Amino acid sequence: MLRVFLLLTVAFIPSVASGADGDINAADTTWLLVSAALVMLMVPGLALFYGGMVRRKNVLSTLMHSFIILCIVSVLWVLWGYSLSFGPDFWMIIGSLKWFGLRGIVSEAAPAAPTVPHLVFVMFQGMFAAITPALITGAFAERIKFSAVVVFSVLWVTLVYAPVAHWVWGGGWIGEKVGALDFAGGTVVHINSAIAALVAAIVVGRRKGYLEEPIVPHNLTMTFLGASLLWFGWFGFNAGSALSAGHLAALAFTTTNTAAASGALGWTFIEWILKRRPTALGAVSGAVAGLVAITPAAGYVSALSSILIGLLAGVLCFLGVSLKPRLGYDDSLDVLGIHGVGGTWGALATGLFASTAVNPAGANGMFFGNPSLFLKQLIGVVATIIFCFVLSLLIFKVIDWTIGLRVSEEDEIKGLDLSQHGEEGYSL
Amino acid sequence: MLRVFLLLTVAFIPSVASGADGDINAADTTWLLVSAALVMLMVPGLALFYGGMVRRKNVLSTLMHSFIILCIVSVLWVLWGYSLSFGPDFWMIIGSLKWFGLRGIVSEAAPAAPTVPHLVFVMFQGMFAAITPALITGAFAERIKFSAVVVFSVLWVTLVYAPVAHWVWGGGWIGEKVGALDFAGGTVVHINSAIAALVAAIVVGRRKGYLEEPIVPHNLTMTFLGASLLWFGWFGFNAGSALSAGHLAALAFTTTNTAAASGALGWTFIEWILKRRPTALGAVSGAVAGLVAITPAAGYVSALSSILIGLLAGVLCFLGVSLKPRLGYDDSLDVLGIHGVGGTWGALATGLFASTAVNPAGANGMFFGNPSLFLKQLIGVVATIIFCFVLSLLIFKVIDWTIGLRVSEEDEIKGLDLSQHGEEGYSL
Amino acid sequence: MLRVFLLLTVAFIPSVASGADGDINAADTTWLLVSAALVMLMVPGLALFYGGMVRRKNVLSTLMHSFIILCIVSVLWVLWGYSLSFGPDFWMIIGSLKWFGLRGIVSEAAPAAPTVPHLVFVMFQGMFAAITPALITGAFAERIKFSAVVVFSVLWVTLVYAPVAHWVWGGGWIGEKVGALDFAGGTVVHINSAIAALVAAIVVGRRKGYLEEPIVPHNLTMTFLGASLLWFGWFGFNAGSALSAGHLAALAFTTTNTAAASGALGWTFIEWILKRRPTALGAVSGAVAGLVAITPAAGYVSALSSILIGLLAGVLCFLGVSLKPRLGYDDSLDVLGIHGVGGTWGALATGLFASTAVNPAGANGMFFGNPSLFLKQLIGVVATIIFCFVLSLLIFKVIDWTIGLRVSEEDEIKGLDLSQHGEEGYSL
Amino acid sequence: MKMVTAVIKHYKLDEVRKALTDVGVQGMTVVEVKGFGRQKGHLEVYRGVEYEVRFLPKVKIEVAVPDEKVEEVLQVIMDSARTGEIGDGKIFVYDLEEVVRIRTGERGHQAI
Amino acid sequence: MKMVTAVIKHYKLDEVRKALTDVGVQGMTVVEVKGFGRQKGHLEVYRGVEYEVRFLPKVKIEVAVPDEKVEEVLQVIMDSARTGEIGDGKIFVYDLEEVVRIRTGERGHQAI
Amino acid sequence: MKMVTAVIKHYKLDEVRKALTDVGVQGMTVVEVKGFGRQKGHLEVYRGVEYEVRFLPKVKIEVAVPDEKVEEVLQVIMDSARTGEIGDGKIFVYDLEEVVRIRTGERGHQAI
Ligand SMILES: Nc1ncnc2c1ncn2[C@@H]1O[C@H](COP(=O)(O)OP(=O)(O)O)[C@@H](O)[C@H]1O
Ligand SMILES: Nc1ncnc2c1ncn2[C@@H]1O[C@H](COP(=O)(O)OP(=O)(O)O)[C@@H](O)[C@H]1O
Ligand SMILES: Nc1ncnc2c1ncn2[C@@H]1O[C@H](COP(=O)(O)OP(=O)(O)O)[C@@H](O)[C@H]1O
Repeated sequence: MLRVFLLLTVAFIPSVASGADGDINAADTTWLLVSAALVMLMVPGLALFYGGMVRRKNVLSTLMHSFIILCIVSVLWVLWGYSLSFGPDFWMIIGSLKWFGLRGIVSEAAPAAPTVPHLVFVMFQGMFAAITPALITGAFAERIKFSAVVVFSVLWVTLVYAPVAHWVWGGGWIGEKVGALDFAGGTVVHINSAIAALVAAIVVGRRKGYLEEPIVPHNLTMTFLGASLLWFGWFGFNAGSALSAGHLAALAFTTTNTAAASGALGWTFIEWILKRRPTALGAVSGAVAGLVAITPAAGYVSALSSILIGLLAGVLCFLGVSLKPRLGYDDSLDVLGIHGVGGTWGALATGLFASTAVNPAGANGMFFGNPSLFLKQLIGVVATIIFCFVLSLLIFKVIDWTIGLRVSEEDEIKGLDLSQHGEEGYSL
Repeated sequence: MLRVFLLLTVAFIPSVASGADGDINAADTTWLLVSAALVMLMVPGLALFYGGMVRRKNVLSTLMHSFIILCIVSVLWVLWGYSLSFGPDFWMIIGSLKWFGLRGIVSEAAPAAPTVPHLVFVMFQGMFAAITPALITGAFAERIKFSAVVVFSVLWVTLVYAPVAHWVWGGGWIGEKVGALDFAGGTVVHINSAIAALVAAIVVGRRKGYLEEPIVPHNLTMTFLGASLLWFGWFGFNAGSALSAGHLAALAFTTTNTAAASGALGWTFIEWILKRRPTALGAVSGAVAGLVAITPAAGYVSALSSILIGLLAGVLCFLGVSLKPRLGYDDSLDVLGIHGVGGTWGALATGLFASTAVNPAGANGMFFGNPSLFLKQLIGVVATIIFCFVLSLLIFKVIDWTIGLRVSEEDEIKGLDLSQHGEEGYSL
Repeated sequence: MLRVFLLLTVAFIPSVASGADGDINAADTTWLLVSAALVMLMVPGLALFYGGMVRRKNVLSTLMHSFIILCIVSVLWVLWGYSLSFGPDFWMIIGSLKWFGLRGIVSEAAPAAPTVPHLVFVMFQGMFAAITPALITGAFAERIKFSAVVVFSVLWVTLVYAPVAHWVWGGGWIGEKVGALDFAGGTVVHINSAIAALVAAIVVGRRKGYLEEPIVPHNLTMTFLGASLLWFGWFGFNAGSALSAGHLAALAFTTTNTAAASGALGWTFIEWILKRRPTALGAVSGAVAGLVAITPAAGYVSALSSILIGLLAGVLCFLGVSLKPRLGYDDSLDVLGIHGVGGTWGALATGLFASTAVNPAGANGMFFGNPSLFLKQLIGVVATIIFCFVLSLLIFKVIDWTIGLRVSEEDEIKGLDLSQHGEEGYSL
Repeated sequence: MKMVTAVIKHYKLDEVRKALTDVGVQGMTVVEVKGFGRQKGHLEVYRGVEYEVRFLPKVKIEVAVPDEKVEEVLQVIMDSARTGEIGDGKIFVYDLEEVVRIRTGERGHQAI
Repeated sequence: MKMVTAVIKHYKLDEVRKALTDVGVQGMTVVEVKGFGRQKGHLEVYRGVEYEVRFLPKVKIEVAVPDEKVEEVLQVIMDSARTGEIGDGKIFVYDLEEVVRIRTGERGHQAI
Repeated sequence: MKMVTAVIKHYKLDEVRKALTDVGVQGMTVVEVKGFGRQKGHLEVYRGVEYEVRFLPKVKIEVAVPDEKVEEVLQVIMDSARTGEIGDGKIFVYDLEEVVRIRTGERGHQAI
């Protein structure tokens, strides 16, 4: 085993200094290194955002879901994930395994980001691959087996994330043929994860006691901290997606911050009006909704448009989430209500508000005289939904039939922290 | 409405690629993007710093104060805040509304920072505008109406922050005529917020039970985390204020870190001596005091001077805070004791320790043979204090007469989390 | 006193603009500024990582240990620490005091990093000097006098850290003569701190009740947050150690992330197998183990090698930690088990997996046909162990004989928060 | 008057409260407790070391009732708190000498 | 001897403690509890869904007193804990068969 | 049957539990409480202001025992919880009218 591994290692080794650094722009490299680090921080940010919303007895298991996914995907991405997503294209459907183990990724510029080292681009994209399945964990929190999460994340990133990322960004059909715009992952990250979350919620079933007894967040200060780290990290997510440090990154930074703020205000005010009290959980959820919605649009719309996109994201996601108790399933932490609603609104909003006057490399949206973009956006959204739904259903069903998805009722009552991890979050 | 908005959107849209990137330095841009993100993180950092110091029943409301202000100011800044502060000057008193909605802020360099995109400068400055009113919330924590905080932040940023920022940095009389030095906002941010805090504490009145029953911090680990994030973010605040990544940023980074450390040591040792026990709350408060004091001086003084500035900041703020119970008002979280005392000391210390040998673009202070700088600093401080006091008084009084500032006694006893937000922080 | 200080200040002042910025690369400067900030954040990250693992009654004291060390070392570094470590060399053993107070560090490039301002390098290195003694505090948590921590940190950084840093990086014998590779501080930071921790654990003695009653972590969510901040900050620690933003930084970033992930997986799986339950504390401990192990290797090995280094680090550290109860001493938070085992494994692994095909400026390891590197690594490790053991023993013994290391039994039972700081962490 | 107290499982609290309300109980007081009994605890593992945790989280409810209602309340608690597994808990009944409603100063039965 | 226990509002604790100390009470024990009674709870809203929280945070104090002091202590608690609003709480009095001071082994009145 | 309750120091809990188990006690219930008594509190300092904290963290254990075991249990608690310093705590004994095991419905001695 070790021999084989070492042989592989020798064969694949990239050399950091063999290429002249000529093409590399150190400033763009710095910005993308920082952005990759910021997106990595979003994963624990998400873990805390989710962790505060569950009951005390499940806090560690919820933190673990995101954390172990970060770990698994980080390794898997180096092995085959990056190559499948961004490797040399096959029929606009999937990348080849040529870059398995990052083989051949020597000291060269990234094909997709010619001013930065290839490895930086690999890492930046790897963080996106990690956070997407982590988002899904909100749907099955408080009742899933830890082993099922491990298996799910390997299968889902390989079979769902990698193809969709390839279609949109890696030279595949949505980006190249359809021409839909997705600046930083509205489709790939948010809609994709929301659909898988819906499937998960249906297949796994409701939490015991759902809608019968109060299931309230155990620590909203943790959720607040998580949301703040998400906002902070999202600057890397969106402005980093400019792949260079210039006017485009500046625009994406501006729209990101403005939409996050507007999203929080939208949710706060609609909740104040309809429920008489503006909640802190609402405000931070609204900020996340705004961030989700601006993601596909960040580099294509003006600051003023981002206010509108954010405000509406806050309102729409509030309504989406409020609807949940009337639908049958238990999407515990509202992945569909926030990432599904917000992501879809954002993808469509890009088709409305995008403007070549803002970014000539983009396209005009419906409000700027080009309804066709809206249609393209719709195609991208629908294709992702269908593909993701079918594949995710398959994956969750297979796991359920084999190792099982759900813990026993006794373990659910005891809490996942004790039953799955033999630990308790607090001993205050 | 939508029509009008869209027309506005079309009219105002900036184009990210229309200008040649020629003047833009990607490295400076990266540094300022990072700095803007770091300053944004200071707002949740501050929220946690404050949130840990209140009682459990008010933790969410305290977090919400800073958070909603970040959201409100982020939007307001894009609409009219930036233009008022940095737009084309009227009589050295206020900016015009020419850049309302960031109209006309196309892909050009920032006038005040010619090597970075204008939008990056807008965002960097916007974060300063957000954190300043957030600082004030420490004065009225645990008894203010949420609606009052919302109204206050809109009025105060428009009527107090924008003019003062214009005077000092935007081409106004303090910066241009008086020639006072304020590297990163000692006057604009700290003295300004402290005076408004004093006004708020007086107008709102004491918390029920203040000085009669123990009102102790409910979670100092949260305060510790908040202070740590503040220290981290302050690198962006101060070293980012160099507006480029070179020797000046390096100096500001060095003095910032050194003064923070010295401030903590100053407070720790004076407390150890006078109160027999060095507290963790004291250490982190001292670090913040050091950071406040170095803010106006960061790019003008040597590392050795920053030790002295920091140490004294720690000692002076400890004394300031210890005095509070003898004064009549209840500035709950010591905004005046830390930002007022520390900010004033820092502004004056700049007049003492500044040296053109360190930064030729600065000036010499009194200790380097130029007492006139000290005088200029004093003028800047006094002008800010008077203006801010009067305007803030007006704003708080108007709010009190109209929608009311303070919650009912029953709501105060119940806690703001339940009464204002219908939530509880923890259900452990 | 003030006079003298001011004279010093005048004499030593660096000027930020006197030198032409010609040699300085703004992008590298940005990257190193960011990296320094990231490493600074590791210290509170570590504080939280440790703080969550102690009992509630000692949480503030544990946070304070790391925090006060950050403050003390930040000042000490500016005064004499940097000069001793990196100042003009004496006999390859120690730096001179020429740069005392950063005197003479004018606006020039750093000798050791010619593309960035000297002050940035000073700050970056200063953060390493701060985190190293902070790591040690895990060994004596829950029973040490606060005054002892203060004295220890001053002595240890001066007498142990500064020489070893000089030997490895500052022009001393290990780096220059032996030619051992240590990319980002495996020896200087991790082995060094682990040995001092072992000494501390032995000299201070076991916690009351150790192995007799359960001593369980009081807040693992805090430990989770701390570990996440450590991972995030480690990008600055390792990729920043490239001292420029190019292919080498990209490689170090990649191996760092991959090894952290692999370390977590290694610990998780071995624990799952041997103890039937994978714990959250285990996963984050494994990530830290992976980060420790990759530290010396980060810029010298391939991504695939980093998977193996990380996986084994997770497994080895789990075994190391599990062994502890059978050894006599009480290294409370497993500094030796993680930084000692992981650091030694990393230093040796560098001697195995390093490859000039990856980094021509490095060397080939044993697996690439050069067993001599392994020997050099071993010499570096052993020399550090011996020196650190002897000096640390001396330091701890002297403190014990003079002011005393350990609190009274009564104070230990009451908890250090109350007895040393007169505070409580929570009043929930 | 009697004070009926019962140590029960956490997730049964809501059911018990509802059942008691249904038979006319208008007030109760709840305390978080840790119980030690026949029900075995669980293992926790920290850094490879196993700890047996014997004390399990439970809730204790306290209900003051007039003498004539004691049997009914006992029955209701038994029915609503029972799962049939070890660790269902115990009921303890004390004599109450006096009850006072602080607001009104009422005493005895009126005060319950 | 009697054990006087009272469920009162949180922010009244300090006042009650002072009042009791004034009449010579030298010790008491305090427990955080949740109360359910005539006082209505409050609504909490999480992600648009409303929950009625019926259990309100209260504190319970326990004071062991000699028989002859019971009435005085009842009066003091009533006076210091009353706000006149619903939810002021209740006092429950139990008979105490024995009191032991662990440190000295003293029993009965001496031990209180 | 009697209910023996004892307010003791936190770090004595494990010792007391073991000692009680040794004399055949099979169950107990533990509550976190704050105690106020002869043992003086401590000073806490926040931002330069000192607060005297009079309430100290303690644990209360509750053990139901048959009448004939009361003396033995008292002795065991006294021995295992004593440090000889002020603040060691107190034991209070109540009469128990009834005990019910919820799972089986057993009553009285069988239920303990
Ligand atoms: N002798 C006792 N005194 C006080 N509390 C007891 C006693 N025995 C049991 N308990 C309480 O009752 C709970 C349930 O008891 P346990 O023996 O686990 O199961 P069961 O209810 O089936 O007998 C315990 O957790 C403990 O809180
Ligand atoms: N029957 C009861 N048994 C035990 N505790 C009770 C009972 N009734 C009330 N309580 C306690 O007394 C508190 C106050 O009672 P409540 O009915 O709200 O107001 P009031 O004191 O005005 O009657 C409750 O929160 C509860 O803790
Ligand atoms: N009269 C009392 N009623 C209820 N609890 C009491 C009473 N007196 C003391 N206690 C409890 O006993 C604990 C120990 O009492 P204290 O007077 O401090 O020491 P000692 O046990 O040496 O008498 C107190 O913290 C308190 O919880």
